[in-house]
Amino acid sequence: MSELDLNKKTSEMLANSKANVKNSKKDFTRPEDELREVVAPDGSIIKINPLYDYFSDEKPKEELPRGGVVEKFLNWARAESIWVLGFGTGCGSIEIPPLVTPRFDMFRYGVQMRPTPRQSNAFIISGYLSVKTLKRVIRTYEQMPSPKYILALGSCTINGGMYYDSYSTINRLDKYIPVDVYIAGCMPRPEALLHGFVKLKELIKAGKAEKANEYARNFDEYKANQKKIIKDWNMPDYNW
Amino acid sequence: MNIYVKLAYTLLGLLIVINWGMLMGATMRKIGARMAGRHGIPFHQPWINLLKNFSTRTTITHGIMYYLGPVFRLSGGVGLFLFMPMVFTGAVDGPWTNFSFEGDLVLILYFQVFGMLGMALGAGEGGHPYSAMGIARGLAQHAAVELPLTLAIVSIAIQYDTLSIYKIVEAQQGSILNWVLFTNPFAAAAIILAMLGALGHSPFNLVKAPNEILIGPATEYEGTYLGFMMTAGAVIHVMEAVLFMNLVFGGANSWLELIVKSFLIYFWSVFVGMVFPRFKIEQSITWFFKVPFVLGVLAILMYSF
Amino acid sequence: MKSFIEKLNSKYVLQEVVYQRDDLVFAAIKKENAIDAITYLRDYEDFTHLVLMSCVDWIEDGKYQLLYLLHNPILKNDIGIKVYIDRENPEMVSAHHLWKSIWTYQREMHEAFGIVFPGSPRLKENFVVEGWDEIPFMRRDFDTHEYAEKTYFPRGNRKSNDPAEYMRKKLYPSQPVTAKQRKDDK
Amino acid sequence: MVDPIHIISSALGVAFAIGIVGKLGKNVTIAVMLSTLAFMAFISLQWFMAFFSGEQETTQIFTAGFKPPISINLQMGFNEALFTLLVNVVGLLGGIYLIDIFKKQSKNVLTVFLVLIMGLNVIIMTRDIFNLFVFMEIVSISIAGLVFMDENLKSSQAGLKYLIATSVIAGMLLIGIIFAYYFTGTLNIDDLIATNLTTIKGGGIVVFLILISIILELKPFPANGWALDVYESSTPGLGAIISAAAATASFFVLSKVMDIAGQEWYYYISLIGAITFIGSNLLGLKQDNAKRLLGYSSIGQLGLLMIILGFRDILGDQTPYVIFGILVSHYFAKAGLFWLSGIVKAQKLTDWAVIRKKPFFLFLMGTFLFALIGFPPFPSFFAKWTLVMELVGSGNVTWVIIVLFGSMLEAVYLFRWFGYAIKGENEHLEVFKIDLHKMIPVWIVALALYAVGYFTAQMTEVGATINFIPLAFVGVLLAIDFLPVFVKNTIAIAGMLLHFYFVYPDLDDIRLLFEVIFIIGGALALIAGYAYKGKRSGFYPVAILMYAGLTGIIEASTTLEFFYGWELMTAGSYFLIIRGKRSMPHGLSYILFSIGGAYALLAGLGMAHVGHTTFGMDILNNIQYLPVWAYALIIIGFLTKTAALGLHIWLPGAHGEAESDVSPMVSAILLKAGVFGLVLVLIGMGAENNQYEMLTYALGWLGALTVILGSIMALFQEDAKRLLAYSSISQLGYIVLGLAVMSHLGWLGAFTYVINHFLYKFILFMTLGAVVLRVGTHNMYQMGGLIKRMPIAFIAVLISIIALAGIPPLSGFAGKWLFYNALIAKGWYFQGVITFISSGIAFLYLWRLIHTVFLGQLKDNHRNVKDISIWFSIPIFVLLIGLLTFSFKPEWVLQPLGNMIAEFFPTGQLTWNGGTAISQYGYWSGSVLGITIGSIFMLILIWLLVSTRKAHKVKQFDITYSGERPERPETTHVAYNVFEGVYKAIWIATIPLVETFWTRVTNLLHDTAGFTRRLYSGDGQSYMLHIVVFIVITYLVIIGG
Repeated sequence: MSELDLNKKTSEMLANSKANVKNSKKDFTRPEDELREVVAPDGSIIKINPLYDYFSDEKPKEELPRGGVVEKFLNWARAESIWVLGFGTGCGSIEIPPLVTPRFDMFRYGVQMRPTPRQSNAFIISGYLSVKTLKRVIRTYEQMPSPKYILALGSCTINGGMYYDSYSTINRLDKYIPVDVYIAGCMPRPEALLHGFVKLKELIKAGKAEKANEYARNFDEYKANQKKIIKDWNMPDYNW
Repeated sequence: MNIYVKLAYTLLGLLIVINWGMLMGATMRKIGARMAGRHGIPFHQPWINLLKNFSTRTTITHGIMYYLGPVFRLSGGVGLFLFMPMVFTGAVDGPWTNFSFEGDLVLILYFQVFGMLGMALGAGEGGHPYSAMGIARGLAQHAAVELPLTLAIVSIAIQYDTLSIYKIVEAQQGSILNWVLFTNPFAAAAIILAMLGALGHSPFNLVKAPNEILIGPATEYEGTYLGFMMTAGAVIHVMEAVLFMNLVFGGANSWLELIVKSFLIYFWSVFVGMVFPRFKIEQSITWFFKVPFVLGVLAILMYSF
Repeated sequence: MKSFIEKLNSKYVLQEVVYQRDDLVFAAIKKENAIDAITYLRDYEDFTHLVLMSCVDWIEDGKYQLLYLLHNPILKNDIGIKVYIDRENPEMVSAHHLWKSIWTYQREMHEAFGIVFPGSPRLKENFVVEGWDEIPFMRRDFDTHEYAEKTYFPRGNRKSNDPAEYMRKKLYPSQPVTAKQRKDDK
Repeated sequence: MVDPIHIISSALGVAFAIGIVGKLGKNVTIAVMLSTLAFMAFISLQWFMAFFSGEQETTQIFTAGFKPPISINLQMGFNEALFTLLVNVVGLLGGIYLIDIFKKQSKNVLTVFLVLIMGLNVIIMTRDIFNLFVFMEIVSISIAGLVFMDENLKSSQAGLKYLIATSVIAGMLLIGIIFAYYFTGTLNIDDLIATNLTTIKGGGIVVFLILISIILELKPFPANGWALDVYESSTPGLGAIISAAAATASFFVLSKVMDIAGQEWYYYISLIGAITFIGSNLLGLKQDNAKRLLGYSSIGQLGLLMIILGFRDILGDQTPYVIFGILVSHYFAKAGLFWLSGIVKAQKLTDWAVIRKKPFFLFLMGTFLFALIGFPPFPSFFAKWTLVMELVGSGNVTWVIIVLFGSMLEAVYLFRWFGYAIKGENEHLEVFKIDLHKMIPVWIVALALYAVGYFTAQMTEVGATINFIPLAFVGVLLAIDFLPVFVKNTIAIAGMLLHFYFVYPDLDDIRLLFEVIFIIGGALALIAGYAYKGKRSGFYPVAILMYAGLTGIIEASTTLEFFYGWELMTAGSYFLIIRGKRSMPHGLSYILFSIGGAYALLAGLGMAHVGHTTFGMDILNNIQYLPVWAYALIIIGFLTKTAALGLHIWLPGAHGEAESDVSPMVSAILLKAGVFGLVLVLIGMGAENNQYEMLTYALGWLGALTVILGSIMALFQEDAKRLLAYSSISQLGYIVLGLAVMSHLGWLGAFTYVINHFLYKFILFMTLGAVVLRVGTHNMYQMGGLIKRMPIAFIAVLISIIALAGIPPLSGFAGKWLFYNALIAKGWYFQGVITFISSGIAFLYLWRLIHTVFLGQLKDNHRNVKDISIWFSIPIFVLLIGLLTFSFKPEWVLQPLGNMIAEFFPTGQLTWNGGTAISQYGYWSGSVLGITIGSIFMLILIWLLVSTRKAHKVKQFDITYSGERPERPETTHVAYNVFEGVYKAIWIATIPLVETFWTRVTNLLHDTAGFTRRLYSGDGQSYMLHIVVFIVITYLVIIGG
């Protein structure tokens, strides 16, 4: 990228964040996100834009399944090896630990926990989701490699549940990220969660769990919804 | 032996080792699950995992060293296999001795680091702080493990007056009482303890330290890269076990013997890991400075006079 | 306790003294004297521990009521100091120099009610919500339902049921409701 | 030929005439006086030339036409001619120097000055003891008078104390003379000698009185406070006269009168000399005033001369040579330094930093200091060499220790002073003014030092022109220092290559190997110099000086030539090291350890020489006198250069703080000089000699401990270059251990290490130096992620750390493999284990180096840095190619090396089958390893590249951060104190015992000096008391005891 392009890009970014600010009443730029200058070893001054410089800002592309027997075989493998990200977002996460106990034992279904999103392909949104957590969820979700699946655990993720009138929790998860499987209840028991996994496996094997592509396809729409409620948006549009 | 025939044997051996490594990993997890009263994963789970990892659709790269990390790791594993005589058939140039220079111990010990180096550099380029922490711990522990291990290996080298694994295995043939385990018990004890650290199970699993520093060096690796690393991990686990088998437990006369012995060796570390919680790095290092170190010194003193 | 309160009253004018329990007293002090009194209680009367600080929105009176609950670990008794401040222009003298833990309480007050504590460290940082641009959300004139409807894509046709009634109807639809049950429900 | 009496007559005449001439004006008077001094100098020179050519015989001049004892007779012989020449020259130059003071003062001062010089001439020439006394009084009074010339309280006090002290001394002398006349009836010295006073009853006391007063004139320690105050407070011009002329004359008097006493006195004179030498140099440590420091140094040098005088029977024919060398160096250097101190006008040592503002003066100061300490090519170097050779030869090892210890102390304070001058803070100091008349004398003495040095060298084997060609090249580079870097660099490289071209056909294999490392490696290192802009003033002369020394030790055919090269190299490398920004303390510790090592080497070579008539290098093969000790001393000398454990503390700072392209020179190249020395010695010791088994065993353990502690220390460094420096210590430990094994495999391993260490440490230091130039910091935690900006540097570092860690298939593995085979064959198991562990630790610190600098997070201010300079890349890549070739075809190098070593260790050779090396324990092939690992690597790489061809390239913060985002690269980069856990486990190994030991030693010396200094209270009474006590004690020891 030439320097001219870079400057243009930077000014666009700034204009965007300014536009955000114009819509709301406050300026949410944190001090650490403001433009800053550092002195290079040779004495020249380097301008740093912390919102742009450190991140790749490309948008996701659809990676369509190739279809055929190979895809079916691979889908079987994906279904039999579901690696769940260990990220409890709300009260429902208390239902996840029992799954590793002898009573429920999710390992026999090929489900296991993984500590890093880079190596997981399933993400459980467990219970209510506050706006603050949503931001982290979006980041984490986008960092997972495709194909990736979301299980929404509990009523709150469907319609807000008992928090439907809270100022800080969202009502409908699928407006912000695509959901493959809903597990209703408040709280659903671990059995219900296991059932959710089985359902997810069916979907994957049937080739219907392509929500990651849906996210890429309707990316702008999802982003608009996300940005509507996350007013201090201080990350790139897509987190690689 | 014809080089092509040898190549064919080597490839076959590699295939066996990779698959045995994965099966062994699955079995260990199964055993762990049964100890906890669970069913645990199916035996074929590692292959599925591998397949799934190779079939991710999107992938990222942090740069050239990020690429080279898994490459170093896997070639380190495969190289370790190539330089190790696997099955003792009574001939120096036998079918399962690979390209091993009769299994030069110095070569093996130094080549172990090759894979680690790749891991270290690749994880470093990933830029994740936990990767670097994991690497720092891993290398430090490796250096600590080498203390009793080297003492014991030098003792064995004095005992048989050779640095060739092939000759060490040859000398242990005949009877079970010819094993280093019985002829040089101190060295064997030191190696058996050092093995725990080398195989990296709890309490010495602070390299990956799952959920403490995410997953250590591999934190940023996904998909195909991870698949490569898992393959390499399978090979390296078997090769570590085979190294100790050759050194202490009389080597193997057939693949079956190799499988049984390496399984038991590997099981030993899993068995200990089931009972003990994770060490901190300084605890881990000082642990090797205590009993294993003394055993190693005794082993050398026993044979140097 | 009583004698102590009288002693305190002679020093600072106490209002609305309520003897809640043997070891718990609430009293209101004027805004100007409050921090002075709290400092005195901490340094001379062994009320060294800040149990909590909270705020109540008396929208009808046009006041916020701040409560500093202090604990005396030697005599094992508590005193709650209430301070009334103006709701339109909420500002209170900061007590951050007395306890570090009060920093967080004051941050919370600031975010949830918009009360300003001049000089309190990290006061303007986010506490529980990020990027909030409405009026402070714990004020009683902030309609959280309306805000949620406006913001979070509510699902229409929402119906609320009394859980006990609903389950009874669902599980035992034929069984009539008895008088005792009706009384219990009340 | 002018009669020497005219020296006196002209001086006296003019001195009286000044009263009249003075009316013609000051300038004329001064001119007359100076021309008189010139005339006097001319007479002496004329006589000196005549004596030197051997045509002239000693003549006696009888005043008043009578023969003694009736008249006073003067003698003019070779010695007298030389000493009067020295006195008159310094008188003339000092006169020129003092012109501005003379102009301010009354004309009587001129008279006094002239009388002073005349008096010195007389006390040199006279053979009459009473005449001697008279003129000594005249000299004392005129000195006191000149001291009073400086009209301040301090100098007046000093002059008074001086006057009182000298009168007391003169009184003693007079009593002695009276008794002497009473006993013998003659005042003629020759007659007195002939009388053999000591045999006469009561004669002993006479001799004692005469000698003690003359010795007291030489200001023995501690009865010398009166003289020191004069040095400190008088004007520098006068200090030069006192130190150079008066002391020289007094010394001559002692040598003349000593014959009266007979041989039993010689020992006591040496003893007094030794006490003075050690004592005053010890006190010199505590001085912070330049002139007083010079005073202590002067007195110390006189002490050394007294030692030599006491040994003149043992030294025999060599006595004049030794005395001449030391005296002349001292004379020129001390005069020059006093004069310099007058020009620079800095009292405190730290203020001498101002001299740096005029670099030429720094050069002068360096010349004088190096001449004082005894570096080649100055006369004192050759004199000290001869002195040590002769002393050891006669079995006086204790005296050698005394001489070397005192010299060591002197070096400490002189180099500390020099360090202040080179590196001290000088922003706040004003530049000094230069007067032409003050410059001329300094110039002349500096030139004279070089000339006399060359002249002295002609009397030894070093005199051969070949040893001076590199030095001449240094001179040329010094002369063209004003040219830009490009030109000088080209000339320097061309000179070195040319030298190599001429030299290499004559060298045997070992020497050729080291010559290639030194000279070709040095030329490669110089290529990086093209990256520098401007003049780079002073770099090329010193760099070439170091290389001159290095090639000198290679080409040396005698031990003297070897030592000559060794000292040149030390001096050159000291100047190179001290060029770094913060390298002053490290430069000091480097030069002190080097000098200490050089003295050990000197003593060892002296012991080696015993029983041999020549100085050929082959005397090392057959040491007859205490061979174990001699070898041990020589080895210690070399170990200071290889930075073995205990002697290593100079290295990290010196290498770490040196300039970017100097670090590879001093690490990859310079350290090999010590290795070369060790190789020579160990060859000399022979493979099958059981006598030295203990020595090699100790050496082996020393090497092993150096290996492990070097790497542990490297683990905890935050500074990239210090890390590499500690790594060098560790690597040199391997080499020492390998050599100590004394077997074919061990030596092959050691030589492999020599080549390897040269290759990869050169690359690493060069690359890191270039990186440091770009990023402006040494601290690793301030770098990071540079792989994105500096791929070339990264590749270089990656390959060389793989080699350094000994990971197959690169060449480090070859060294390790040979090494363990050798150690196990030798039965050194624990050493083997230690070195193995250390290579594990090496991998730790190397990973840290590459990770914290090149991987991880790129820092904001390094976003736009460029890759390393092309001029740095050229040598790096040349050597990288070398490294890879050596890795994949080790047999190309190892086979010839093996053949070479087989000459000394014929058994246990490594056998070769094509590319496969076979030892008794196993076999291995570099090319097969390379092909195997390379092909697997490429296969897997291609597979991965194909399968991830669509990978998305992300940026530095696109990492999984537990749902958050990193805030800054600094807080995301794991770099500071990475091995904290390891430290908690092995902190016990990092206690700096060695450093503590050396600190304690220096503190002890300093405390002793500080305690002794209380003697010098500053008041005249206590100084008189010192004199009395000194006399009493000496009397009790010599006569009463």
